Amino acid sequence: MSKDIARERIARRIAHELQDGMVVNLGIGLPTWVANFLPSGSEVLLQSENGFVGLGPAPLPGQEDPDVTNAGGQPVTIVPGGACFDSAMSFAIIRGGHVDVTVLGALEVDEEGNLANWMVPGKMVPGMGGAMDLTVGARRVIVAMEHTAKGKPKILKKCTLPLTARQQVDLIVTELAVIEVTPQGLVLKEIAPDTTVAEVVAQTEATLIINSIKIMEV
Amino acid sequence: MSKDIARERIARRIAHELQDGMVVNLGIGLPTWVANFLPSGSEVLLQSENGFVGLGPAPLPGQEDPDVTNAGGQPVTIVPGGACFDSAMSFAIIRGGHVDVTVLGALEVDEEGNLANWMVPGKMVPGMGGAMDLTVGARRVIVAMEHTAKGKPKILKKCTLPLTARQQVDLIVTELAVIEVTPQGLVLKEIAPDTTVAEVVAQTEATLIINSIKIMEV
Amino acid sequence: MIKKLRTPSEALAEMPSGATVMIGGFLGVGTPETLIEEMLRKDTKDLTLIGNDTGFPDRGIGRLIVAKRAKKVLASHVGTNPETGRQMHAGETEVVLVPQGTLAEQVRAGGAGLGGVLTPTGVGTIVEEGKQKITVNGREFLLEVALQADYALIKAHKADELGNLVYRRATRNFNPLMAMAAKTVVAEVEEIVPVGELDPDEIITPGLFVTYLVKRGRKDE
Amino acid sequence: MIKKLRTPSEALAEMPSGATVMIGGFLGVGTPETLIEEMLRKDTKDLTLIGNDTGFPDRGIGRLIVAKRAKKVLASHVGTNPETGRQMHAGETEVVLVPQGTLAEQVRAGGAGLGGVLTPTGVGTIVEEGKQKITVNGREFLLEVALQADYALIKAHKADELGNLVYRRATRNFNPLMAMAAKTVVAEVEEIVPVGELDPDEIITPGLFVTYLVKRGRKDE
Repeated sequence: MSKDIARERIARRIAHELQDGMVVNLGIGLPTWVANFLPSGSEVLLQSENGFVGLGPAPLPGQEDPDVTNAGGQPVTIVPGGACFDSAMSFAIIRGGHVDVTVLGALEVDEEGNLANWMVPGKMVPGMGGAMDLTVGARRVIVAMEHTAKGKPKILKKCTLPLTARQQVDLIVTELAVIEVTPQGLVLKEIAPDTTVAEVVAQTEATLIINSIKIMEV
Repeated sequence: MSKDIARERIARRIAHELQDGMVVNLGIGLPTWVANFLPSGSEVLLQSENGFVGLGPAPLPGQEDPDVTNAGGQPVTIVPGGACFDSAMSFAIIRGGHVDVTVLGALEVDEEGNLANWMVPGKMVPGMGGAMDLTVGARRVIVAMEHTAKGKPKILKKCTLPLTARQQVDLIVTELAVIEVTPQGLVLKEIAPDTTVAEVVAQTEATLIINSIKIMEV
Repeated sequence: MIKKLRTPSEALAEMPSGATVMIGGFLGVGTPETLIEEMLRKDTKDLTLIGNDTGFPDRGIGRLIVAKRAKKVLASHVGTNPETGRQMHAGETEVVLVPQGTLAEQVRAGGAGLGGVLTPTGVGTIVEEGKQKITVNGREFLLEVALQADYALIKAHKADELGNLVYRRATRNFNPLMAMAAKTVVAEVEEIVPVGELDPDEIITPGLFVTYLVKRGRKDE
Repeated sequence: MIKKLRTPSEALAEMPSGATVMIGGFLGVGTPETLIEEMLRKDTKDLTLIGNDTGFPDRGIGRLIVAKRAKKVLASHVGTNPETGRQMHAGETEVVLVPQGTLAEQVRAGGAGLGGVLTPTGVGTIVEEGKQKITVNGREFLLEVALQADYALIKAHKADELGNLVYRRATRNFNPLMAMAAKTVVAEVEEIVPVGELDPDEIITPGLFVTYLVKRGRKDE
């Protein structure tokens, strides 16, 4: 499966988790794609941690406003009813539990719902930006990531990289599976139509609890 | 001396301490009078802890705006260039050292610069309102009060009432004297033209350090 | 669009006795009087009320005190309502006096997901009793913990239909802070305008904090 | 009226080497580029810079990093400026990475006279190293202490002559917070209007925080 098809599938599946009236923060990269798969007329309210709520689609070429960018620095728009604020208010919204769902990428996730996505010691240290606050503060944390990296599992028994947050992940969506984090461990809820439970288990280092399984809508 | 003349004298003297560009918070009661004695064209900026800076004079009768009141609930005005904010910002300004001078009334002040002005146990417990934050946060704390209460000294060796703040008072102005609080104790700086050093000392329980003394401008 | 407009009785229908309720305003300026009216009409009691002050006997939070609806009150000042002092001294109502700036930060912290803040205010006074003292860079601070509530009843000037709020002049005070710190937030407003009419830069309280809108002066049929 | 308008070189004339400088902006959006230009022109060095991020090599705070003016940087993100990472790994510049919401609260606390705040962010991660952990109502928080600076260089949209500021859209970010937390606050603005033209309700940063105003794009003769 091409990377783009995998990513589109993940974003499309996560869009089903978002309902009208929810306040949602989409991380940079793959999570941003989720917005493209919301039904038209959707009333999901997107929060942009650089300082506003009511994040709208990219502007038409030539209509960019340099003062209106998303947390990745790209030109965006603000929908009618949007509101701007400073960084203290932005993170009061995030940390204070006023964001219903955050969708974040990950380098590693583990059986306890631990998440690592901000540094690889000695290699890549971009900084956590808003990710630690989002993971701790949002009511529901959905990880959007490809199931493996260069063939190696990313869903582990225990994260090896420095954590972004401890025990905060609620749901993991990959191109192969939808996995829920529960106090008992990781529960495999859905698998993609073009895979098998055995393949998902093979590509996952963590133990998966398997009861009833649905086929993922892709 | 009548109460009103005493109070006018105190207010008038304190007005000399305030310079253009200073941010000043005047407490309820006597301290409020200080504004009446600022020179015309004064650029002292008055902060009102209920939520704005640029406190102006009382409106003309019939021109009251119910949304524009001071911290005592009286109708006031906002001068051009004034700005409104919430209570967190109001006290960020106060606690954060952005108020140059606060003028507060007192029940008792003592040699260490301790102040008591918010309760008399078992009798009067109105609450501290903003007084504790103002006393701790303002760069300079001026106490405006009559020298005695029913003939009993209010400037004491040690406060007997519950404190508003510890060691925060910088200057005490009464109808009889101007007294500076220093690490060495209370220094008598000025006396009123119609009193004597002996009389001030007699009406003060605290020890006064006396070097050179000026006559208070009244 | 998810409709937020309610009548006062609809907005407060589920408020139980024993609830913790934050109420905006400063000596009644910026207090949601229509919502207080509705609370008086209902038989909700044993409330814990959090507000800057207890207003006057006939205005603001004071009306709830006079009607003996509070078992506990947190406020910075109760001097303008003698009935609060009477109930406090008679042991009928528990009154906790909190420095105004501390109360503002405690409410803000509750809304912002902070556990509390360190303030120098109250050090060396009876306010420090029972509180943890923490020294930072050689200076003593009191740890004041976050406050949250079941309800925040606030007053704004204008709302749009999404609940975005703007305030006018000195009525802002505790209202935007309380809007962040409660499970159910009911905003009483003078005027409701269509979505898009408020500029994103002028909105003080984003609509995501607001559960219901009630028009000031609105009576239930 | 006390005049606040200055040229860039007048506004920063007294900034010494070794100063702690907060700079507003988010990936260069809302960063005072004219003031950064002036810092590059001066030979100020060994600075401690505090900002959300280090921008890009040719934009925002990043230009000061490339010019090696910082001995220490506090930021939430440095990924868009590879030079920051290089200096960090080479041990040339000390880089302290701070969660964005924590940094916002630390700056705000510095401005608000608080000693610090308790945040749940970073608990159980390397961010907690060396910090005090405090339990409130059974939940663990990190004590994050207040930050203050010698200078805050901020960017606003409009100012009046008293220094009252309004911001536009996503340029607000850290600017109003930093305006509270420094001894000298220099605001770079697009436009300066007469006193009274801004409505008191629309002002975000009251002029009392602002030491000097500099017109964006203004060059010294």
